[in-house]
Amino acid sequence: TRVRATTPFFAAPTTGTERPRYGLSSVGLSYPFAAAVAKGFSDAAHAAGAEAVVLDARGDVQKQANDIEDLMVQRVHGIALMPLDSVVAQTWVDRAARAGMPIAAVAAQVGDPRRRAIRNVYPGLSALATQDEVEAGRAAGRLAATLLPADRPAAIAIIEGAAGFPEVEQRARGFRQGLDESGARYAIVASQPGNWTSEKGEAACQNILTARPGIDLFFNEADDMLVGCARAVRAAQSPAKLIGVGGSKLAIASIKAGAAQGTVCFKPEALGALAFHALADARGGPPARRFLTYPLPAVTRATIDRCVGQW
Amino acid sequence: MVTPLLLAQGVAKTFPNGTIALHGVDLALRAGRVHGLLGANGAGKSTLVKILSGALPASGGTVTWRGASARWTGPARARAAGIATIYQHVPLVPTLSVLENILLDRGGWRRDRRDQRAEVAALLARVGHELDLDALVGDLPIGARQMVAIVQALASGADLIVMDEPTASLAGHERETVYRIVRMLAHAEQRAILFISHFLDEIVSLTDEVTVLRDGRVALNAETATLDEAAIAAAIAGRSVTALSRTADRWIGAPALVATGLSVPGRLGATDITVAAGEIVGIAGLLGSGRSELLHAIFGAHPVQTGNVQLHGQPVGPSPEEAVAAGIALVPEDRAAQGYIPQFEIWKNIGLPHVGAGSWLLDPAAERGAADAAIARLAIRTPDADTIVTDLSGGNAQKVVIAKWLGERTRLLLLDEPTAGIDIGARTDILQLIQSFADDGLPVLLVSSEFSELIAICDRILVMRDGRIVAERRAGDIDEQGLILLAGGTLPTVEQAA
Amino acid sequence: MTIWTKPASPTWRTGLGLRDAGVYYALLLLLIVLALVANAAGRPGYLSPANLGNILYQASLVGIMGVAMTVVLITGAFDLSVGSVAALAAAILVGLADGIGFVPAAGAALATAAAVGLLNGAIVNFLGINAFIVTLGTLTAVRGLVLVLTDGRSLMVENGDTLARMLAFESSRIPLFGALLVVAALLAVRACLAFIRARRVGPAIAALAVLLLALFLGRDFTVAPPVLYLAIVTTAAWFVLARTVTGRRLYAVGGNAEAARLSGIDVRAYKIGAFVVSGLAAGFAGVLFGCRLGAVNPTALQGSELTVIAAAILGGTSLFGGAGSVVKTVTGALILFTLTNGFNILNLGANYQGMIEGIVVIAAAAIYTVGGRGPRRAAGAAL
Amino acid sequence: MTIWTKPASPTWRTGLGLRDAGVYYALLLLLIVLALVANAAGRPGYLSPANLGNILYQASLVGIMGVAMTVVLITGAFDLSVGSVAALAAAILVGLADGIGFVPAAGAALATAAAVGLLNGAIVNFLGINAFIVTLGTLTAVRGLVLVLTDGRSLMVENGDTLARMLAFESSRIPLFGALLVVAALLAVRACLAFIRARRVGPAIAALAVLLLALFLGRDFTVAPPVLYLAIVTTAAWFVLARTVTGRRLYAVGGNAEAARLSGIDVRAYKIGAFVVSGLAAGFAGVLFGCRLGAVNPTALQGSELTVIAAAILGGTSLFGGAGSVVKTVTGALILFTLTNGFNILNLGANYQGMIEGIVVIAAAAIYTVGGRGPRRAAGAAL
Ligand SMILES: Nc1ncnc2c1ncn2[C@@H]1O[C@H](COP(=O)(O)OP(=O)(O)OP(=O)(O)O)[C@@H](O)[C@H]1O
Ligand SMILES: Nc1ncnc2c1ncn2[C@@H]1O[C@H](COP(=O)(O)OP(=O)(O)OP(=O)(O)O)[C@@H](O)[C@H]1O
Ligand SMILES: [Mg+2]
Ligand SMILES: [Mg+2]
Repeated sequence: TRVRATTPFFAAPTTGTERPRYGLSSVGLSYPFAAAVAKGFSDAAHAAGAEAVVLDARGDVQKQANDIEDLMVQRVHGIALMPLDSVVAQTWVDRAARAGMPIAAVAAQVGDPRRRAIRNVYPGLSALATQDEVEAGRAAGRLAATLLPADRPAAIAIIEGAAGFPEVEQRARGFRQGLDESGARYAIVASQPGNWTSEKGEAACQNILTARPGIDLFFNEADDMLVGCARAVRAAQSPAKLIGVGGSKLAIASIKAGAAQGTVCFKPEALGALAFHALADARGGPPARRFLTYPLPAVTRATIDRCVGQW
Repeated sequence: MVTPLLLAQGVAKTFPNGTIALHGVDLALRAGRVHGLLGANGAGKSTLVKILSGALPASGGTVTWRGASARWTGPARARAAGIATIYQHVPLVPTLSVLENILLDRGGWRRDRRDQRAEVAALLARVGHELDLDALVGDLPIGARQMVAIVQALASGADLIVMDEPTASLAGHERETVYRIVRMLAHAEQRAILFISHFLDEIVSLTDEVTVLRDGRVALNAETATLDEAAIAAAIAGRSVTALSRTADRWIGAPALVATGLSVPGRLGATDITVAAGEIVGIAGLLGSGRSELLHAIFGAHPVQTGNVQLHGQPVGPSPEEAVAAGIALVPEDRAAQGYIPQFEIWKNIGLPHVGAGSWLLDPAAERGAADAAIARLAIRTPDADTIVTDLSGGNAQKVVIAKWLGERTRLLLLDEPTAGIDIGARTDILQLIQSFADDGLPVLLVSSEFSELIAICDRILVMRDGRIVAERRAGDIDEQGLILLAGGTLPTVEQAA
Repeated sequence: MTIWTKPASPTWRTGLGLRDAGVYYALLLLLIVLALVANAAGRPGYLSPANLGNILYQASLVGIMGVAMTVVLITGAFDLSVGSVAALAAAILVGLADGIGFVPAAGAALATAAAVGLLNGAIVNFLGINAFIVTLGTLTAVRGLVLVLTDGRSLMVENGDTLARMLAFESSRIPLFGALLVVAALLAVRACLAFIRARRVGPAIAALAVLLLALFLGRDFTVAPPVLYLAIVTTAAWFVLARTVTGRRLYAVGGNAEAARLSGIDVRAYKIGAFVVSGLAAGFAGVLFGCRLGAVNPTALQGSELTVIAAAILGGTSLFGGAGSVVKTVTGALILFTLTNGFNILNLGANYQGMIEGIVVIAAAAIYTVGGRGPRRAAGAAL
Repeated sequence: MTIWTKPASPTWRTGLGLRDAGVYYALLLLLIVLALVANAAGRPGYLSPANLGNILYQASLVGIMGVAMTVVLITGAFDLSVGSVAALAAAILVGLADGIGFVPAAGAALATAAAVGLLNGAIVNFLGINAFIVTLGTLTAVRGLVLVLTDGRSLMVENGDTLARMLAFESSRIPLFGALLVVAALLAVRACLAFIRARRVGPAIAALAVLLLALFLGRDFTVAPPVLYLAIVTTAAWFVLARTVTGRRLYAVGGNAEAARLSGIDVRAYKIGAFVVSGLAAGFAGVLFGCRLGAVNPTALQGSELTVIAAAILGGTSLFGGAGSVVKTVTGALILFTLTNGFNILNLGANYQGMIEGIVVIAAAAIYTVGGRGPRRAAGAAL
């Protein structure tokens, strides 16, 4: 007679007839975005009668490597990988592929983003479910172009994420492309890190406004920094416009309140679900489509209802 | 006469804070002789020792070693040349075992050589002292640590061994061991010894030659045989020192301290003790006999202790806070570890037990005033009350620890080796001070390994052995030898050898 | 009769020497260098009142936690859990504010934070476990608690009224001109006394500095409330440490716990008290953080403990207890935030910021450790 | 004759007592609890050789850095920069491997890492700046250097041959059965000697444990190379610390620097040496990290310094110097990684992991601080 654990901590206990188990290696469940991806993944698994094993890398590549190892040892039915680092993740995918373990990437691509186009899915991956970061930047850029003064070249500041993340460069690149496509006249007069957090975003905007009081627009590479930056802009009584990326609840509230002008709407829960379904299908044979994504609308106060904050 | 092994000429030292510790001192040490170095607290003895052993650079003068000029660039050089030093503030590594501390200056590459262990064990056997070689030095009481330092110097095989107050925190039995070691080294092995002490009887019986320092200058240098204790004392103090004499029939009041059933598991057997107002009760005993434990238990300083303490009829709870609030004062034996706050100035250290008695606000002016008064009263040698205690000489730091408790609120004085490391002049002053406190009606409990002190000023003497009080005598009814025998020691051999 | 050759007036010298005042010089030097570089780069606004106010504002949370950390370090302990505790307080505030209103929620947050401090202190002092490992444990456990409470998502205050009160608590503007004049006047009085009694000119210089600052910043200068709170917390802590019996005992406990115990001080109570103060300060920082946005995310203030400890140590606080000054800790925090502010102003590439920051931190510490060799002064004696 | 109650044969007891062996018991207890829970939850594979091998593998980098950190802590210092230094070494390895080949690149990486350690040591010991602030500075500066070198992007090795050699260095499988038997035999010899000489049964138990382990893991048990490297590094460090005069001097330098100086030990050389060792170990961990992935990201190993220090302190190393054992540090690291591995195996809700981890860490430390009151043994004397 085996004692069954009934502790509420544990995800649904397995029964004699094993439900299929799917693993998700998350970058860190204390990041709301990643937590939402995990929620989408788990919900989809539950709906399909499967069990989701969600591991938390806590922002540490080393720990993520360990997590993937642990998942492979457990012989789950498939691994969804939310890679902390696209380049580093290649080895994991190779290893999983060699072991015949279906593996899908979610929320970030696998392979050097400088060399590999996002739609060119890394060989060995069952699927890649992600938003295109450059595309997101581009959507923000196109939105920004509509907010800039028409009569003169605009001064723009970029609030970057923490140094060392590929999104930093991708979103900025896309942003410039979007502006250029729209024919905007602008100069990027400052790009400073806001380390993805609201308090650093606020500080960076405050400081930039001191040095350049005439900034017309702040592009925040993430919504947490957007809400921080909005405070700085209001405190300095600056007319600068504010744009973010992500579509977080807080940012949506800010935009509704008129404190910020717009953001690009991400749907992390959808990504999680996409990844799960791709894995579930992978057992049936090679998938028809390996690149899975969803449209990335840039929303403003007028169109904010199209974006439901998922994180 | 043979050429000196070590010759110091005009050695001078000025500290960065402006203190001039040595003004130009000459010293000659010869093989096979014990050279005594004396002086009041702060006279510069330890500073000279540190210069000779390379621990401090001199600011002037020359040192010649075996006829060649020697300017040590560090302690390693002096050690390698053959000078071993026992420093006053016993520097040992608390996290290493006794054996490893003894072997600390050894080279080679194997750490756990059995021949070295055997060598140390043989050495201990030769000098007739027992030490648990595997005990952790940090767990030892100060007396045992002092012995470790002595054995360390002994094991180094050096030609000159410098001992800075080796007996200050030792009791009778261990002192005997030290004397035996010194004689063996000097007379049997023809080494040179520089021996610093404030105990004139030791100096007279042990040394061949003495140098007395006063204010950083040599005040006296002569063959010991030509001197007596009074002459040396006069040279040290710069005045004649009156010997302590027993005041017959002092007034003694009603019982003030009544402690019953005091015990600390494994360390102090159930003990009752009573001290009357105005009474000075001495406690004699050997190293580790539990004297310090008893004082700590009265002070409530043991986390696990049982028993009751009453002071003037009022029960005192078992914690230092309550003890201090009730007016109990404890001068602990290990001044560096238990007595003062090293980062504090003199005035803050002296004020520490008293601040908070009146108001929650500090009154630095009053504290400084009290400190200045204490500095004057105990003749603490210091530029001013703002000096950090660790910049003081050993004896003066001890005086600061005593000064902490000389306030008006003190209603019971517990003194654990209060005169350790204190010079002859100041010792007399302090003992007289203690007497005057008792004359004012204060009950005093005095632990001292210097039994002559006990006999001189106590009314009653308790003898402890193995954590129990084994005997009680009126001070007038017993002499030093009797006390030593009661405490379980052997009679001193000093006089016979001299 | 004495042989002591005393320097003419030692307190005069040491009070302004590199060892005692080095961290202030380091901050000044940094400000001057950044101002010059900013000027050369065509960004003249660097030394503007508004920017100085910004630096103070940005440093305020770390400063508040740093003040309490200094107290903990003075007693010879260590508190790594402050970042997590602050996040917990913020989560409790934000989570409860809608239900029970701002003030009760803030009270609950502070009480919880103080309770964590008490727990830390009790474990360290009653079980005798190393403070590093205990507070590393609570750092992890409390962050875990935040995750459980927030379920990994950002929480936000929905009720508009409550939100408005929270924002007012944190984001209104407070004019400072009058207050600065008052402070200058008070300092001037103290300076006279200090000069007459002990020939110390330190206070006089402080008074003059505040006065000049007031005049420079001008009548219209305003700051955000956290700056004021930081000033109040610092002044209170300074007063307790330097002027009260409690302060003296805190230093004694850290300087030599056994000697303090045998002087009749309840060593454990003071050590535990320091942890409670640290918890409370972290809780207050968390409340301020929660009020900023009316929201909190589970990673809030992660890693801030290292910045807080760095500020304290940059301010010359000893890791081994018995020494430290809260004013210098705040100066240490200002050095760190002046630097990032300077990077932003100069628009220095993000990749280079880390390298320069590391070097400047070491250089700042070098100014007073290397420059300050010489006679020492005792713990807590300096302003 | 005495009333001091001494235990009959103290070395017998203390060698296995909670104070001396507590951390091993803590690990055992944790393993047993996790195995029971895993079994109850229907995940019987927990105690499988493969999973145990995984735990060892996962703990190896932290273990290697922890061994060196223990040396630094023993000398009374502190090194926060190890995570950054490891990342720098990895970046140099990956950056250069394509150009100059694996071995020269690894050499360059190690040399750079050792140089950073030397720099740390020199600044701490010659300028006299607090090790905490210095290594916090280099933590920041070296991470900045990594960002500059990688331009904020991930680097990877392109050349297939080089990559294969790197992978072989890190990821081949090494059979361990024979080696374990040899170790057991050696330990058995030592155990006999120890028992005869000093009636110590500790080594005998160790020998038995290794033998049982070998039998349990079976003939086919293999481990990844880092586990072997960890074993070698630990054994070497243990030997130096426990069996050589260098080790005694390291303990002396940290236990009482003044006593060490007065005994003629070149205190600075040993303190600086410890930093160099720490740099080297971090560099080696970085090389393994780089080989493991054939790539490096600029944020690699960020924050690992706290885990490393936690492992050392969990293993009973003193923050104040003079005491510590590398074997216990590795055990501390194993506790930490056993825990996260257990969470993964049990699929414990991520939100609860932090809370449980924090509590377990404190509880593990409590086992030997609370349970182990009594006579202590000298530093480095225990296995
Ligand atoms: N590190 C230091 N800095 C400043 N002054 C010092 C320092 N060490 C000692 N002194 C001063 O130098 C003088 C001589 O001190 P020293 O320790 O040599 O005296 P001593 O003769 O050994 O006294 P004691 O008998 O009390 O041990 C004293 O006035 C003391 O205050
Ligand atoms: N030589 C020694 N070696 C080891 N332990 C000792 C030694 N001397 C004393 N102890 C320990 O010290 C404790 C009791 O000593 P205590 O300090 O109370 O005695 P004391 O008579 O005051 O001796 P001391 O002269 O050292 O102060 C006991 O725990 C005993 O084990
Ligand atoms: Mg002396
Ligand atoms: Mg004693």
